[in-house]
Amino acid sequence: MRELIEHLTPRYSLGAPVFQRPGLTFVDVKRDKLRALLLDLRDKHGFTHLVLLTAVDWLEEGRFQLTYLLNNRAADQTLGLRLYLDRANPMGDTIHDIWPTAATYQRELREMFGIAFPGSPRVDEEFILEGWTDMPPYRRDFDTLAYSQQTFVERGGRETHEPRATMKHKLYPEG
Amino acid sequence: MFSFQPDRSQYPDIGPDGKFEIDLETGKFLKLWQGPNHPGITGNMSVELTVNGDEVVEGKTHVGYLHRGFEKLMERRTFIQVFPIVCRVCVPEPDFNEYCYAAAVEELAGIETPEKAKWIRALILEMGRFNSYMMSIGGIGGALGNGIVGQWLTYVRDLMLDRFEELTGARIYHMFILPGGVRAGLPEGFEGRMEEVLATAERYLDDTEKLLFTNAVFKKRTKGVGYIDPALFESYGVTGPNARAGGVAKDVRKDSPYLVYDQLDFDVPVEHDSDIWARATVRYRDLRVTIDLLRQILAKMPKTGEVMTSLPNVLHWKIPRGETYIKGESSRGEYGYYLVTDGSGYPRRVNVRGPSYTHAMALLEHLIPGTNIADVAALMVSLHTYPPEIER
Amino acid sequence: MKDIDKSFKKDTETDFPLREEMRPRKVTTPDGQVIDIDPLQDYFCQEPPKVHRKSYSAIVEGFYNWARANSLWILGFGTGCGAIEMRPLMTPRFDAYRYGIQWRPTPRQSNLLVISGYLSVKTLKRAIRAYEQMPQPKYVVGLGSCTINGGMYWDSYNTIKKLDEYLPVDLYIAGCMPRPEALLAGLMDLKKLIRKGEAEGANRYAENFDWYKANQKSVIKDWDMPDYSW
Amino acid sequence: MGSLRDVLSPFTAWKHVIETPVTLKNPIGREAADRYRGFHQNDTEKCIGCGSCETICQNAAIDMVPVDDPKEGDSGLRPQIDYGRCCWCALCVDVCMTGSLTMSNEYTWVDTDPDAFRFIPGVDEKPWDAIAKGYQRPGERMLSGLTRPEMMEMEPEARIDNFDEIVAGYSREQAVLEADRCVECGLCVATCPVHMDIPDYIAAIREGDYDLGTQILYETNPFSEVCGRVCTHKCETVCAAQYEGEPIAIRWLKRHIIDNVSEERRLEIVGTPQVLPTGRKVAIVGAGPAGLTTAYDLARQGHAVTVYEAQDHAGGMMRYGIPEYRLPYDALDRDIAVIRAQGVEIKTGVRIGSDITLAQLKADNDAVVLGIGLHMGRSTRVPGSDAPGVEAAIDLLRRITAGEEVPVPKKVAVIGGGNVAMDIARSMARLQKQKYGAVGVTVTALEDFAHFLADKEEVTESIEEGIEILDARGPQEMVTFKSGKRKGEVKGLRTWKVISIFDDQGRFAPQYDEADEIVHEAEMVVEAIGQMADVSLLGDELTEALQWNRGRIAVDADGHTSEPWLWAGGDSVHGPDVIHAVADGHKLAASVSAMLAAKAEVAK
Repeated sequence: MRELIEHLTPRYSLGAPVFQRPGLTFVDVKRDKLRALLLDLRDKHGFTHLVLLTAVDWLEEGRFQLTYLLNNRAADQTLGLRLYLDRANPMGDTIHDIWPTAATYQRELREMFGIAFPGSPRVDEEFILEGWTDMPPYRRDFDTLAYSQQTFVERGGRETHEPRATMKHKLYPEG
Repeated sequence: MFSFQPDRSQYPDIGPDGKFEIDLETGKFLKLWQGPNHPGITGNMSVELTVNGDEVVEGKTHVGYLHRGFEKLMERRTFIQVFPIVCRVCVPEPDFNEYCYAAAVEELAGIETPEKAKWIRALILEMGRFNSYMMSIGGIGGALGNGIVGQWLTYVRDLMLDRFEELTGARIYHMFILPGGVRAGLPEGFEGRMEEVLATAERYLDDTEKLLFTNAVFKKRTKGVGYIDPALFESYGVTGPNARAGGVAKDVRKDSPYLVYDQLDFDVPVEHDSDIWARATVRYRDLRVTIDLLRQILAKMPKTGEVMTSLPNVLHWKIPRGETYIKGESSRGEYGYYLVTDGSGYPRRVNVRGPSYTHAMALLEHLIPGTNIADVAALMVSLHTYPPEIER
Repeated sequence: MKDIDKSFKKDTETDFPLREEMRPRKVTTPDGQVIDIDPLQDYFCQEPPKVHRKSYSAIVEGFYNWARANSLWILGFGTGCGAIEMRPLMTPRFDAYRYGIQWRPTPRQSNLLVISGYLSVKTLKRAIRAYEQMPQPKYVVGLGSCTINGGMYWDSYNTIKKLDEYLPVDLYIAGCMPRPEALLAGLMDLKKLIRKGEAEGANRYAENFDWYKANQKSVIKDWDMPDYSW
Repeated sequence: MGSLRDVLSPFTAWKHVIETPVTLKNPIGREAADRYRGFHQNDTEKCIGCGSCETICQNAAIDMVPVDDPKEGDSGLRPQIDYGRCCWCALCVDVCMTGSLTMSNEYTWVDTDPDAFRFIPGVDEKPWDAIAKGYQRPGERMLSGLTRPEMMEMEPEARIDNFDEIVAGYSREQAVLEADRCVECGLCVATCPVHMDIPDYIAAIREGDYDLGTQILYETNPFSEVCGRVCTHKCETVCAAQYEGEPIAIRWLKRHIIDNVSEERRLEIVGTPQVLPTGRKVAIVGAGPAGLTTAYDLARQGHAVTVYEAQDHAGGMMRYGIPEYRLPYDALDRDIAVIRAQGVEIKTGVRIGSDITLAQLKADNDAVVLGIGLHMGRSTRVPGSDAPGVEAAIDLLRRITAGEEVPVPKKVAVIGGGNVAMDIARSMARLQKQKYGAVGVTVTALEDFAHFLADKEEVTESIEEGIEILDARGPQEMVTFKSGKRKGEVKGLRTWKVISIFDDQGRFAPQYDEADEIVHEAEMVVEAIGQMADVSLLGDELTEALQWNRGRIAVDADGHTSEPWLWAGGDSVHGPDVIHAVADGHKLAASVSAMLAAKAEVAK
């Protein structure tokens, strides 16, 4: 794996690799090099299996991380490509023509993170949610508990007591 | 023999690309929803079919009926609090969630799993595979008019659920594979009772073979139907038995051995026709392998040893920043967890890669056009998809 | 458990537009006629449900209830996880059929809707339609924690927490998920209720129809169906 | 395809017609497996209401509800479980600190009322309460640590000939490991006399935020460095972790925080009073923990505080009673420096009663607070107890600290089984080692080892250092030289075996086995059986005027004596204990402050 990364790094200006364990490596890529790199990996280096495509929201850093996880079955190697997108206007490049199944992932990312993938088939159709008008729910600034409390009714009549405060209150009422 | 050719004289014209131009308002097409409330659907999902006569010209998979937002819920839970909810991601075979999550946490937190726990984990995973295949083969039988197979195999599955219950303390959601090991060792006399179940299973499988796999009707309806071109496997992310039915011996247990699979002796069954028949057969054969594996695991498992390592205080357990991907071979293909941590007490992101995600979406939509409406159910069942792992 | 973000405010402004195919429009039929259609008016009956009156004679009503109790036909709609424990019930080991319980593929033939656990908003919509399509008298059983108070999805943005807010529930069975034995016990209890004439959920639904509808519409934004679809 | 076999073979299924049905005859109520995770049970006697189950529950299914009044180490709360939330994962059982929470293998609960599915296991009666089968945690808890990290200590050989501090304190790694074990239940907070926010400062250690930790410590205790070393740690006796495994080393963690903040930084964090001077004056007699805590609090509120101390250095019993190997003087000095930085004036070497009269103090100040401590040793009053060579432990300790010459004979006998007895025994052992290279100390305690008053580690360490400890021995006589040059001086201690200490009514009435007599050879016998206050400073008139309670000055709940201008607290009123003295100090300061505020109100 190290040789492959060394070989690819200058060509696709990859970032510093993380060798998570034998058989699993993560490396940063640039958006303009992604497509060529994916094709190269698929066609020349045996990374024919797109394991998954997903995103991580680094809210504090103001960016989304797209993770393209590719697998080379013969060599038992998995390579994670990390691509960072600006969180304010997230726009990815569709790869459904390289792996048709990527269209599903991109549809999900569009719906759950609000990342646009222009050109991906049916990318704007509802996928999992129905009648959703709020912000994409997988974004970190979407608070699921707050949304739930503001939307659904809970069964009332429950009250809890914190041991520390209760004891303080009962044993030392004067404080 | 008799031959029946439907009258297609009033069919709409075929467009220049060889496909129908679908316009519902011409009255030539009918939109038909298969699911979510439908006996011929694999769980709570639906396929929006556009039919022309009895031929399906377009199919769109609709999921999300079971969406609970697991990946979001996990981000608000501490690492131990995620443990009870992961298994709910896949109802019929929950244990892969537990294993993948536990292994991912262990890797990022630097925790060693005791040797015996690895064997018990493998045992649990194979028991889960056993159950899943039982449901799958029963389902294929049911979808093609052989409900009795479903009746038999559900009974056998229930016997295995009894073993699950005495080992893990629960029937469906076992919540047994904690990060750091497993909750307990085997109960007294477990091996003997397991052997009884396996023997019963083998008896019923012999009957199933006679009823289903040497059955003219079943053969007629499955051979050559629902063919997936093996050349498309990589494009559509086909893994597991669906790939093995097309001559590709993909199996994470062999390709990238985890737990104790490198110490077990087994072959991966492969079929070549890549149709419903091949997919059913490869599962049937794999189920036999699973039964053998269960026996091997129980025989080779160390009799003594710890099953759980002491964890740091889980109430404020923090894991350093990192990311990893853990996979295993479930009964439907590659099951994986992508876990990202950020140094806090909560996972930054968990992504579940369920094999049904690719099989039920892009692949199914690709396969449906051109099939007979009566075969859609069989096609879906043969892909062996579980909707909750698609939408999570 | 992470703390709640108190500053988060749900978007209550945006309405979800009615789907294209549900809007009133002009359509050219295959034979060339141009007609106006309004799917929500044309395709469904708008009549709200009525309270199912009891028979004038207590003996006759008792006989009806005996008959109803002994033919519980469950709609085979697996709305959530709990559906997986229905399979053992349908099959020889637990064999619910001997108690007069069986599963039907369509709401038109069923009188018992089992909500097998959590309901996502998307499934709630289907469950309501399935329930309304069932002929009276009809019953609802809530399976497991999720139907009682949200269960483990208590903080999920996509599942309802209190089933009785949206559908009239006659009986709850605790568990996550309840075992087939518990399910059977629950169904036996339901039978007793029906024989006593106390399983009146469907009438509650008819009496408080507006309240149920308002609750349903408050969570289902994409309301593309008629108010009542029997 | 389509062979005859394929047509006929399916018919073999007919053979099942004659097989025995697999149907369960009566499935309802079928017993679940032995390990089945069914409905909850709680042994409410064992449960301490720590709320760990509530914390770990990811379904928010558990509420802690009051079922009883709080007691020491028991919040009186018990978990109520909502079966509209529960998922039966049993993490609550796994995390339970006492092992009280378990699960039965019962699983059937059907109800028409959705509000019914809530109950308090063990309190609300349920049919499954008595079921023994079900899920119990196998072995001890695995979800939080059981044992303390090993504390680095000086080896007995290395420590016995000097007064260097024995305990090294935790390293960062050890402290984090230990802090990690805390479940933050807060049961300790109530037990601590000053209610330190123990879980919070332990959390600060985990986070590595020692500044925050120091701030939390100073909110309740200006003697954190002292208490981090010598506190009697009542908190550890109620710690939820003690039921399986060892209690959290709260005292050592407190010390760890202070050890990691420099003196200058500590002064910065604590700062100086942020209020305008009130112009009110308070005099405090005795610069011990009670007096100085009062001074600290009052000074922080802007009052002018002067502390009068008879000894040459401030600190009181913390300096003159506790040996240096347990509490180094510079540690104490750092705590006192912070108090001085608040503007507190400490006048040492001034003995009230002789140098300045109490009446004078009363005249010059708005209030006077007594924190005079227990500086007089009690005597056994056995024959010979006034002979030369018989010493009071408390006096001897003071002289060692003050650097005065103390006689160091080769053989010393100590009477007493408390911490003071251990302190003097170990101090003498060090001096002996320095002088002769050998230890010759025998401690004779009235109690047997099972009921020893001294801390366990004190006893262990004493024995490690070569001190002989004899339990259940009652002193009968100081044996003296009957003739010769040293006539009248002590040459030994005669003791009898103790059979019982208290009578049936619980009164002190020791019974001895006279046949079991030992004469311990000793040129010095030290009495360490208790201390009393030296109240001579009050003068006859005031002594007469004040109310008394069994030899101690009577005070109300706020430490106010029967004289409106006089408060008293600390050891002299409530018995010897640093942390109690600090608590007393806070109480005194609050009461004095309230009085001063009322005065100011009247003045307006």
